[in-house]
Order: sequence, then C-alpha cells, then structure tokens
Amino acid sequence: MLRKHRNKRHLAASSQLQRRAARSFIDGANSGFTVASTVTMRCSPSMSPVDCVSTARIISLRIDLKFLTMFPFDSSKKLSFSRYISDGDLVILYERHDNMKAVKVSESGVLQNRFGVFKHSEWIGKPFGSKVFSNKGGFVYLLAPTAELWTLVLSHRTQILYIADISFVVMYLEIVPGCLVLESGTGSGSLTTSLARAIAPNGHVYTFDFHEQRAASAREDFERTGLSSLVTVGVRDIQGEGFPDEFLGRADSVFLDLPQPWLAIPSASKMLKQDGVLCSFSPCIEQVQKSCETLRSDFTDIRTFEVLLHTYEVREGNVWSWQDDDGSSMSLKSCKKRQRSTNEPENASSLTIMARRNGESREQKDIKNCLLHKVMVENPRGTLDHVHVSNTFARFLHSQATVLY
Amino acid sequence: MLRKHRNKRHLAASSQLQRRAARSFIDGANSGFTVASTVTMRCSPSMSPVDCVSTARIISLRIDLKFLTMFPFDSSKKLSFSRYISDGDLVILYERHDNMKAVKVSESGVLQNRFGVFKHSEWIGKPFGSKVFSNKGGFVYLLAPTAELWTLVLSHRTQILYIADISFVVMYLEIVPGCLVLESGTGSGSLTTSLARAIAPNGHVYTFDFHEQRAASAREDFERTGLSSLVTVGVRDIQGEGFPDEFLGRADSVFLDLPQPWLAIPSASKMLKQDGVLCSFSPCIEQVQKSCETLRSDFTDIRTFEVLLHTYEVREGNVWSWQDDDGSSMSLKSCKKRQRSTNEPENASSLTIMARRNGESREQKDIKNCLLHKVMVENPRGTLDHVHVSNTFARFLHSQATVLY
Amino acid sequence: MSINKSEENSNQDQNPRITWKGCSVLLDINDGDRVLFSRLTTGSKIKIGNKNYSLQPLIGCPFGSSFQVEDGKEGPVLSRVLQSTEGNNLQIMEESRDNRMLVDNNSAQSLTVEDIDEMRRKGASGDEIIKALIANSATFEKKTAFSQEKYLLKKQKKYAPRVLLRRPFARSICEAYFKKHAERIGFLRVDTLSLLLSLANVSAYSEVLLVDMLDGIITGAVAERLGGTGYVCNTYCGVTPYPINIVQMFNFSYDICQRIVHSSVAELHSSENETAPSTDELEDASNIRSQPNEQISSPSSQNAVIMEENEDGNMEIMSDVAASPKVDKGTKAGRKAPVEAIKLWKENGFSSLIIAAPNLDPWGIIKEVLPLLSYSASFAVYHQYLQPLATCMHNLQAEKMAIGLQISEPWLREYQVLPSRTHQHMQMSVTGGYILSGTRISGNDQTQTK
Amino acid sequence: MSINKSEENSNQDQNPRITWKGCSVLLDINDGDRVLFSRLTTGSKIKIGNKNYSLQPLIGCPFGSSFQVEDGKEGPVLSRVLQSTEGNNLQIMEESRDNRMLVDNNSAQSLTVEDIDEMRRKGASGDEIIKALIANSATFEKKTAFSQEKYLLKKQKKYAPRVLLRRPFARSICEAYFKKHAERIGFLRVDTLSLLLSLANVSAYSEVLLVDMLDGIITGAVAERLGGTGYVCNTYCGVTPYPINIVQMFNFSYDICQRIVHSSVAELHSSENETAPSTDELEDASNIRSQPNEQISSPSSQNAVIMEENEDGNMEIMSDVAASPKVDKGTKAGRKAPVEAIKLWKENGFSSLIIAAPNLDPWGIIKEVLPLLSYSASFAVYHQYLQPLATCMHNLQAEKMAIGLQISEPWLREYQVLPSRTHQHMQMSVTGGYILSGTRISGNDQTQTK
Repeated sequence: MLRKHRNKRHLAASSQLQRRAARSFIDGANSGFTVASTVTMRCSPSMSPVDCVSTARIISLRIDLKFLTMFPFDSSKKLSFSRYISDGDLVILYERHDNMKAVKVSESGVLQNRFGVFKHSEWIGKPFGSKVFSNKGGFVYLLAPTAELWTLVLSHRTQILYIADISFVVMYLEIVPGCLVLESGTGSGSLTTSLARAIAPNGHVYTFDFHEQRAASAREDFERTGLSSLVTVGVRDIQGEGFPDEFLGRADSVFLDLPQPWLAIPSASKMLKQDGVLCSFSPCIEQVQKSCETLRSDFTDIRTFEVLLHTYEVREGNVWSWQDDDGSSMSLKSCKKRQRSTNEPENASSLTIMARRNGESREQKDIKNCLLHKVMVENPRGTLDHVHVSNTFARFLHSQATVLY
Repeated sequence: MLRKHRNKRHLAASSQLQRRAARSFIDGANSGFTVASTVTMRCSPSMSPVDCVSTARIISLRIDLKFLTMFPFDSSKKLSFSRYISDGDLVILYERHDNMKAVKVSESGVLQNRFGVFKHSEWIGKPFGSKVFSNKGGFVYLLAPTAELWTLVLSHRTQILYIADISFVVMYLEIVPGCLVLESGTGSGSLTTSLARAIAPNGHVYTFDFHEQRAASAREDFERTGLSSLVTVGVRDIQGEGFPDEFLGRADSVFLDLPQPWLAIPSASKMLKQDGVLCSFSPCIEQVQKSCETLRSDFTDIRTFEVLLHTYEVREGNVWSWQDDDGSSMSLKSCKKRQRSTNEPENASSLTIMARRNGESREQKDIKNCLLHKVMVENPRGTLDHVHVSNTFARFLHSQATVLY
Repeated sequence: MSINKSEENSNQDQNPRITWKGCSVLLDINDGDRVLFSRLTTGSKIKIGNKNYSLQPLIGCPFGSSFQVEDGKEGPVLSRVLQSTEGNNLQIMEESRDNRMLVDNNSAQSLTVEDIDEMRRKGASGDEIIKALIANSATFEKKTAFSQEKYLLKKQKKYAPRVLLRRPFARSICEAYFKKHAERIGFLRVDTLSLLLSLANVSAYSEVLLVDMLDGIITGAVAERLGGTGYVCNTYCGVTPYPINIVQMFNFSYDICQRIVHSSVAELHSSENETAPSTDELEDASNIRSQPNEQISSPSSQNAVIMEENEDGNMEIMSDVAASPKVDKGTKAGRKAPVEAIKLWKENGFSSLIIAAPNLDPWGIIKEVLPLLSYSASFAVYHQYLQPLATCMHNLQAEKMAIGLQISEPWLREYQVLPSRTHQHMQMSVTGGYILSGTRISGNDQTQTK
Repeated sequence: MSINKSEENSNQDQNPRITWKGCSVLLDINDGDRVLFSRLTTGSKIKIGNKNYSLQPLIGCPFGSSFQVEDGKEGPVLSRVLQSTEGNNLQIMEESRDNRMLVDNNSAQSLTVEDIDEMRRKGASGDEIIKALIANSATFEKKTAFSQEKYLLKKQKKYAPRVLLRRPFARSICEAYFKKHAERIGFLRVDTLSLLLSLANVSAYSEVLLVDMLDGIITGAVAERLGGTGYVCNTYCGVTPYPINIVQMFNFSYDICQRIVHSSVAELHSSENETAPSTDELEDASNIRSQPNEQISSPSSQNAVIMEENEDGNMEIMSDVAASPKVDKGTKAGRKAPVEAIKLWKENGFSSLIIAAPNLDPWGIIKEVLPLLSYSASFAVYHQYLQPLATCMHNLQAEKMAIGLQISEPWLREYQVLPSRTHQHMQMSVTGGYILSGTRISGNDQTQTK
C-alpha cells in the first residue's frame, strides 16, 4: 500500500512561490500558525492553501511531488498500486512485535543490526511481507507501513494501549472520508496518523501543538509517511487562544488531549458543525470532572469511557498429572529441573494450547513444548513492568455530540 | 458445621435479670446504644456484658442457651461436631446457584415449592450435602450454612460481587481470631457475618447502624445464624456521634460504609490500636477524595482499591467447520435451526469445553452438547442486567494502616 | 467529501447532518429505553405509549435533535425541543442529606391517577404534569439529590417521553444493537468493532475481504470507512452469501452500495492453479450465481420482517424499510463482485481481511482465505471465545503464515460523571469477545510473488 | 485472643503490635522499592546503599513505624521517624502550570556530586541534602506539581531512604512476594488469596485440607485464620511433602505451628476400603514418613539460602532465619499429622479444601482429594489458566460430585487519590489467575453417610 513516485526535487525551483502562498495563508487567516524561519512549503494544485505548512528539517529529506504514503488516497491508484519494494520506499523492518524500525530504502543503503548486514539493493523488487536475509543468515521481515505499525515504531511497548484508544476515538468521533478534524495537542502524532487514515482521501486533519519542536517533529514524520497533504500541523496555544476562527462551524470532530481541556472547550464548540462530536482525553478524574462541567452548557450526550486492551500469550503446554508425579516434589523449583529432561514420557501429561493474559504486548515467541510453570518463570517482572505501562494508559475518554441550534 | 443444642427456652425465666444487666451496661458505658423498648437480653457466663444486646423480634423465636452457629467457635466441639441434620438446625436449601433459601428444620415442618412438597422429618438424620426428594420426585440439596451461602440467601444475584469485596476487606483489615472489629453501617449484615467468622472464637464485632429497623433485622439474622455471641449490633449515628468512647484504642480494625465517611474518620482513628487498619467503602469518587483528604492527617499507607470478580460459564460446545457448512447459510439464525437437528454428524464439528466470561453469576446448567451460538442466544439480556448489577458493585475501597504515637 | 458527494448524487445539496425524506434514522426513546430504526417517509409512524405519532415533523431536522410529545390541533404530534434537555432545571446540589429521615410508604403522592388523566384531557404538557407531581409529593423535598433525580427521570419517561434523532452511523448502530439485540451482532461491542477496523488497516481504497456473519454490521462499518472507494467483498463457503440486513440502516449512497459486493470463496480461489482464469468461465460463474444472489434479497427482507415480529418492545425495525424509495434495485448493497475486480484481487490480493463467524472454527476459515490476501496485508479475526482463537494463532505460527500475531481482549467501561456522584459503571459488557490480529507474510523463505 | 495468647506462651505479656527480639518482620525500603524479611536479632543487619545498618533499633518499636538513615556517633544507624512521613511538607497545589515553559536539559542542577559528598561528610541529613538540591535547581520552581513530586520522590529515595517496619501478615507477605517474586507464589494476588479463604469457608476450628505448591503462602494464610484451632493439613502425592518455607515468615506461635501438619494422599485414603485402620499401620506409616519429613527441614533451609542467592536486590530472605532462636524443633511448622487427627478426618472428613498447584492438572488432584471432604464442605481451586479449570468443572458436573460450581476471575485495581491527580492504575496484574469453587455433595441420590 505504500505509494512512491520519483519526481525528485520537483519543487526545489518553485519554493519561493510556495513560501509566499503559505505566508499569505498565515497572515490572511490569522490562524496563529507559527512557521519555522527556514520553512519549506509545498503545494499541489488539489490542495487548499491551508494544507501548506511544513518545516525546516524537511529540507534535508528527498522531496517528491507525490509523496510516499502510508495508505492510498489517490483515486487513480486504486487496484493498481504496486506491492513491490522500490527505491525510496518507507518500509517497516519487523524483527519482533516489540522490535520494529522504519527504514527508507535506498539502492546503496545498508542496514546493520544484531543479525548481521542487510543490503537494501537485495530488497528492491521483492514484495512487501518478504523475509530478507543478512550476510550472516539472520532475517527480518519487510512490511508496508500502516498506522498501527507506525505507532509501534513511534513508541515501543505501549503501543497496544494506544491502539485501543485510537480506534475507539476514531469510531466515536464518527470520522469518515471527507471529514474535517481538529486536534490538540499533536504529541507524537500517533493519533493524527489514524485520523488521517480515516479522513482520506478528501478530508483534512488540522492538528495543533504548543511546542514548536514537537510540531516540527510531527511534520517531519508526516512527510516521511507521506501524509502531508492530509495533515496540517500548527503551533498554537489552544488552551489560551482557542482554535483559529477560520474553522468556525466547519469541524466534523474535535479531539482534545490537553492538561486543562475545559479552557479549550468553549472554542471547540464554536468550531463544530451541528451534531459534531468532541472528545477529550484526560488521565485524571478531576480533569474529567471539570471538562464535563464545562461541556454541560453546550453539549448533550456527554459520556465518559475508559478503554482497555488485554493481550494473551498462547503456549502449547503440558499439564502434568499429579499421579504421575510420584516421588518428586512438584514445587515450582523442582518442576524447573524436570522440564529440562526431554526424555519425559509424553503420556505423563496432556498437551493443550492455553492462553494466558499478558501484561505486556511482547512478540509471541515460537511455540515450544514447555511446562506451564515455565511461562511463569519467564516473566518474573511482567507484573511490575505492567504497572508502569498502565500509568500511561489508564485515561478517560469523554465524548459528546454537540447540538447547536 | 452447624451447631445445635436443645436447651429450649432456658432463658425465659431470667429475662428480668438480663434486661437489668443490659441496662447497666448501656448506662455505665455511655455507649450510645439505643435499645428497643421491648428488648430481650441474654447473657452466657463467658460473654462480656458488652455482648448482650438483642431486640424485640427475637422473642418470637425459639431461644437457646447455646446457639445455632454458622461455624464452630466453641473449642470443646472441634473435630466432633455432627454433620447430620437435626431438628432445629438452620439449613440452606439449594435449588440452583441463584435460588437458595434458609430454612429452620422442625420435625413437623413441611416445605412446598415448584418441585413439590418436602417433609422436614425425612431430612433429619441425613448428612448435610444430601439430595432430598419431594412427593413428586423433585429434589433440592440441603447444605450447611456458610457466610458465602448466607450472603447468597440475603441478596440474590449480586452475591458474587459482594464476596469479592468482603474477602478483600477481611484480608486487608488483617482480621484474625481474637480481633475486636468496629463496623458502620450494618446494612444487610452480609459483611458482618464474614467479620464474625474471621474473629471467632474469641474476638468480637461491634456493628452500628443509624436505622433502628435495620439493626433489629440484623440482630434477628445473627440469632438465626447463631452468631449473637460474636456480634453486637448498636443503633447509633456514627457520622454524627462517632464510635462510643469505650472502644478508645481498643479496635484492631474499623470498617466504614457510610455516605459521608470523612465525618466518622476522626473518631475511628481514636478507636484504633497502633498499626490498626481502617477501611472505608464508597461508591463515588468524590467520597473517596474527601475521605483520603481527611485520612492524610492521622493515617499512613493510604491506598484505594477497586475489586471486581468475573465469573465464567463453561460449556461443551461444537465448533463447526466452515467447509462442512456447504450449502446452508451459517448465519446466527440458520444455526439455530441446525442445532435442533440432533442427527448432525459428529465429525462435522470439534467438541471442546469452552469458558466464556459471564455477566451474572447464574447457576451453571447441566452440560449440553450445543452450538456455540446457543450460549449467545440464551442470554440476550445478560449485558443489560449486568450493567444494572454493576452499579451496586463498583465501589472503592480505601485501606490504611494508622500509626498513632 | 466522499460521503457528502455521494449524498449529493441522490439529494442535490443535501446536508448529511440534516434528515431528508427517505433517509434512515435511529430513534432513541427515553435515553436508550427503546431504540428503533426507521426511514423518514410521509407515512411512517411510531407508537409511544398507546398513541401513534407521525415521523413527518422529523424530516429536515438536524441529527441530534430532540422531540417531545405534544397534543397538537390534529391530535398527538412530535414537537422539536429547541432547548438543551440536559439538567431538567433541577439544581443538583452537593449531597448533604441522607435518607435517615425518609419513611418509605405509598401515601406520599396526593395526586391520583384520575387527577393526572384529567390534567391531560385539559391539555397539560408532560412537564406540567411532572411539576404537579412534585408539588403534590410529600417526600420529594426530603429526598436526597440521588433520589430526586431518579424520581424525576422516572416521571419524565412516563409523562414527557423524549425522542432523540440519531444519525445511523457504525457507532450508533452498533451501540443500539449491542444494547438491545447483542446476539444478532454476535455480542460485538463498539470498541471491538473499532479495533477490527484499525487492526485490519481499513482505509479509503482498501480492498477488504470479509467473512461477516453478523448480519452486515461489519460490512456497513467497513463501507462507511471506504466512503465509496475500494471494495468490501463478502465471501462465504457454499452457495449462499450471508445476510447483510444491517447495511440497509446506514444512509449509504449509490456509490457506497456499489462498493459492497460478494463472491464465494471457491470463486475467489478458482484460478489458484491456473495462471489466469478465462473471462468466459468467470462470466459463467457469475451467471450461475446470479440466482442465489437474487434470493438473498428476499430472505433479507424476510429477516427484516422477522426482526419486527421478534420485537420485544425495545428495538424495532420499521416495516417501511422495504417500501422505502431508497431501497430499489440500484442502490441495493451487496451485488455480485464484478469480474474485473475479482481478476485484480487474484493478481494483487486483498489489502485487508476481517472474519467474524462466531459459531465457526476460525482456523478452518482463515486457512482458506488468508492466501487471498496480499503479502504484508493486515487481518483481524473476531470470536466470542478465547480458545478457538488460541488454537488458530498456534496454527498460524506453526505454519508460518503470519507475523505480529496477537490475541487481544478489548475492555470498555463507562463512567458517570456528575457533581458529587462520579463513579464507574461496570464494564459495558463482560462478553466483549476477543480479536486475533496479524500480518500476512510471504511463504517460508520463499521470495516469489503471489 | 488466640494469636495473642499464643504469643504470650513464648513472650510473657508480649504486645503483638510491637516487635520483640527474635520476631519476624517485613522491611519495606523506599515505599516498596525493596522488600525484605528478617528476624530481629541483636546481630542482624541490612545493607542500604553501600552501608550496613544494625536492626537492633527496630526491636521494641511498634509495627508500622518508619526509620530513616542517620550518621550516629558509632557510624550509620537507623533512627525512628516520629512524624508522619506523608506529604514531605511539599505543598501540592491544584495543577495550573503546565510544562510549556520547561526546557529539558541537564544544566538545571548547579550542585555537583562532589558538593553532595562534601555535605554528607559534614554530617548533613538526607532531608538537608534534598533541600539544597531544590535550592540549587534552576527548574524546580517551573515544574508542574506532578514533576515536582516526582523529583522529590526520586531524590528522597536516593538521599533519605526510608525503612517501613511491617507486620508479617498474610496480606503483607502476599503483597511483598507478588510484587517482587510473583512466580514463587504462582502469581497469586492478595485478593485471589483472600477469595480462596472465603470460598473454602475457612474459619476457626476448620479442618482444612490443602494442596499448597506455592511454597506455603496458602498454608500460612489458613493457619493465620485458624488462630491455633482446627488443622491445616497439607497433602501430596508420592513421598515428599511440598516445601512451605513462607510459613517461617509469619510470627506463628507454637500453638499455631502445631496446627500445621502434612499427610500424603495415600495415607489419608488408606482406610477407604477398610472400616478402620489399625493404629499400628498408622504408626508405622508415620515412622516411615518421619525420615522424608526430616529431610524437608533441610531443603527448606537450603531454599532460604537459595532465595538469598537468587536475590536481585529487590527481595531478600535474611540468612539469620535459620539461626533464629524461634526456629527450633519445637516451633517448626509442618509436622506429620497426628494419628488421631487422621482417624477423625477419615470419620468426619475435612471441612474445607484449597488446591493451588499451578503446573498440575487440577482434575487429577481434585478427583483424588474431594472424597476426603465431608459433604456440604466448600472447596476452592486456584489455577493460572482458565482452560484446565474449565475442564475440571465440566468433569465435576458430569460426575455430580459438587454443586454451586463457579469459575471466577478476581480483578484488583489500585487508584491514586491525590488532589487534582486522582486516576486509576492499571489492574495490579493481569495475571491474577482463576478460582474454581463449589460445595461437595453426597453422591448421586445416595443418602448413606460418609
């Protein structure tokens, strides 16, 4: 699904023009977008001027007229996109579920990791989803990027929690192709990527962050993933200034992830269309309480949700029979020894596939014949790590449908 | 484990004396116990005067010197208690997990239910745990009462939720034989019964409720279950007046289930021994917030928990294979029909035992060979009912160890 | 905007956030006590209490509007409430009272049933009746805020019922079904549905292969996300596609309906051993299949009727669905997949796969359909039980068909957030089911393309 | 009070809420960062940072006391903190700042490591060092309340470690193990343990049959509830009882230890076909078993050593456990069940049963031991996986051995409740396991007594 066209540096010449266009948007709209001084602007004919904000660091990347995209949003490409890896493509290197990396393919490129040295040139022409080998026979899989894989690449280990929230938000905000969505703050851009997937091919996400640096990194990421024509990143203090007036009554949905969301809610309600939906995401109950209080004046159908996701570990295990355990103490400790001896008669145990809820979303290791207790011994710290992860995740979602008359 | 001795109406003659003793306790201790005007008092030599509070309605019950007890707490009885049903015993009639009833056995007694007529006389001499039959061949099981069964009898359907809270509270309050425990309010007495089980044989639970009527019903129940020597029920506004001064520094643990627990906490802290534990149980987060705020002045190790319990339904189910489903639409609807035909070849499906999380704690029906979807169709309202149940249950527990210097 | 554009095809300049004649709506009566789907035609009616109300006043109103029952000149009518209905103007104060002083008895209300009937005959509104009930209640003032609120809500539902006009979207449809007829959608909760769409990487221009045995709820949700691009192809074993009645409840345009197609698994596999299937063969297959294809439309309308008959007072499918001008041959979703599309799928593979067959062994299905996916494509399998998915995951690992395999169990919990009365509800359901997800990979160490 | 009375046997007038020489304690360092068990002897020491501290000052202090590290005249000592340690005197205000203005860099702290070392040498207390760190931090004042709190906690742990003296009770022991070595107690969470005790109806004078393969955590918890009455009888298949090392961590009196016994399942069944076993036979068996019985005491002390060696800095078993005067032959828990007790169990049956054998098939165990229970007795089986319990429940139903069968999954979630910072933590663990519970019934339609 990764799209790639090679009209390289097509825009270099017209950058002056674009920069002017971008400035005129910024001045005219009085939107509060802060643009880095060394900004590079790009416009395609089909894009509205508002789409044209990008930043300094992009200059160092190869710039294409048609972008690498994480998912197709050009109607001419349907059913005909290539599934073969080309030079310049963004691929996700999959080692394990918790070990992935985004890599830009270049003919002369080389990747080195603990498995050995991989030549990019050997990847080109292979289909996405292929297993590729290093000089030492080690291997990784090359996957086409998706919003979910991107989230995994962006932030290891907590990804599965994010996915549950993201999916629910997109569904609850009723985002479909063509929607105009406002978001603040941008953060890692993980949700933004999923919002962009949902509004593609003809909607737009305007996302705002107070931090110039964070906004710039997010913009850079959207360039890499080819979503720049769907997402505009602005630098703005939404809690202090509200959303730009140009979006008055135009937004289908608004998403807030702010420390004091109640400050942004009055502005958000002005931006929303009739029956549009607002979602605010807060970790603490006091934030939720204040937000709900503020929401009650303009919104109906105010609901607060918490979303969780548990993962399961699947193993083929031996359930040992007590009776066959004659003579040896079947404590956890002694079982450990027993497990090492592979000459154990198979009939001493029944082999079953069992699922155990998991604290962390680790890569499922290859199936092994193992004693059940092995699973326990393997993750002695699973619980602790888990508590840590959970602090990030346990958040509230409150969603409302506004009725503005 | 049910104990029964038949020294009937032994106390009738000495009721005047006892009433006087009770009054002197009440006046002397200035404890704030309100005693119903028609009170009947009983004292056994081994009981401290504080143990002697009981109420009016008890008069109509048969009164025994040694009580029917839910669990043994007389050291002379260990290893020698009878497991056979006797006249006067309290038995739990078990129809299904969600249909139980407490019945007092009497030689001339008769029980009638949808299964027919049961004669008590046929029960006497059988062991607890027996299946007994009606004139129509219907049957029930006769069980010895336990704190858990009693909770089920007290309040159908929500019991399993209560059990999780009760167990956790008893463990977290570190209640062991010999402890002195304070509780407010008494409510249904469900927790009180488990507290009594934990402090037996030589501890005591003092439980207080504002409602005279509720306290009286609880006392009556403790008479029925034979716990009167372990539990004293007082009528008192603990939020307004605090616990009686006689318990100053004497309580091992305090349990609060009050609408405004923060009003009772200063008093509770005075009652507790060094390192004693307080637990407050509240449904709303605002109550928890205020309680924690109050607790911070005198308590350490303040922790707030929520306890849940999910139950699983176990069925032996057919997982139909897609391929064998040639020609018939396997929608939920059509499967229903298919299930009715018992001539289905067995090899078209694999038979497995599967567990599904349950919304309600229903009696596990007998195993049937059925399609998986049957389970789904059977509980179309399970979800809704469940949400209802949960409102009662989803409460906070906050537990603290006090350090008083 | 694609959905908008599609609407424009059928209704010039139609704002999709305002109802139009013939559109499908979800009516929520008394805050979820009853939920029903209907098409807004001049003739359609709903029954509330013992009276019938025309749905005519709902046409042209924005989604999200509320309606109350009024006695108009020509009988009872639904009238739009222009004020926000939240709060009921009851000042909920911080909880300070408790129920110590409250004696429960039935003598608290001095207004009799006859008094209320009399008020109604004189044209009193529901709100007026409720005010009278409060004024004549001896205990209302002594009640706690909790109890006052509960009392008001009960009376409001009885004497001043409210109808909320909801937009039929995947979210609202799934929530309505889950609340009232969860078994019809295999107990699929809205958060589980949202995860299926994410984990299968559904986006515009996706070519989504589905095994949807949940009466079309997944088909509809996917089509909504495609917005008239790509394809959602329902596949099935045997000769009859599974019914997708729920799709009718969405306000899908012709464009979107055209993207909802079906094809049997045999058909999708037919050229597996040949390099390319002859067009004749395919046309042939298509012709053969056109008959059973015709047949679905009748069982599906039958089903709609059955739903209505099974109606337990809580969720109804209005009988005018079939009669609606929108449900003509042209806009009917679920046609046979076009030959050229099948050909392209055979060449490129599908880009996503979702399986939801609650009563079938998931391994039996996935081993058949996974090869129809392109490499690196995402899939998600829903099942109500954990064990069949665990076995399925084990087999996929053992046969090295996929990576990134994960079984997840979604949880959703709602909170009540009200001043001094904030608390969590239980999980919306403890039967939210499980999802097995992963990414298809190129066969073991083979690098040849599919 | 039974526990009190027992203490009195060994320590005249001993208040069980104040530590005594030789008592077992649980030391919680820095709010759970490290947890260790120890016996308070004159010689026992703990290492915090790079220094050893004598535990002598802890003797005679109430449980629940906190200690801080101080430089005494004769070197570093633990000194009791008499003020409540909550709050740290940091005024946590309502959150109003955010981290907009905060630039993260490492130049914020002007105090160097050398400066701090110098302060220490001059005898500055931990709190003084922290105050200096705050005073010399360029960013502390700009931080949010969240960040300030986090900063303080980190510095406090490093420069002013706290030792909390906990009473070793089933609750605190289970929590400590679960936090640090969950695998040793089969991932049994404290709420699950509490449910096992309830569902098996454990109370004073219960005769509890146990299959405890969790190193004695359940044995200890049951014995605590029995308070020196009844019996807890550990049974096992084969010839060697399972280790119950954790029991040593409780401050059990001689009376309570006497109630902790073991007997093999063969022995408990031996008279199944006879009317009454000859006393000789039993004595014999007892003699034969006395040898393996002797052996457990050595593996168990070995295990204690192994635990110490395996120590990863988070939980330690002090090596002086074995050297403690309390651990003599007399107070050692886990003797062979007395012959007369076995005889009575054969006559009356046990009143409760708890099984916790995480790596064994529960059905294989329960079918052997359930007949040892009296009718109407309650039982509870813990397992980490659902499926083996589901099969077990199915078999119990099919063979009509029990009623009231229920598989339950306990959940526990902790909340942080702080002004403006209240939020739920995740479940304490997602691996809390499952419990199968039920009531034994008299065989199918038989009314003869056991």
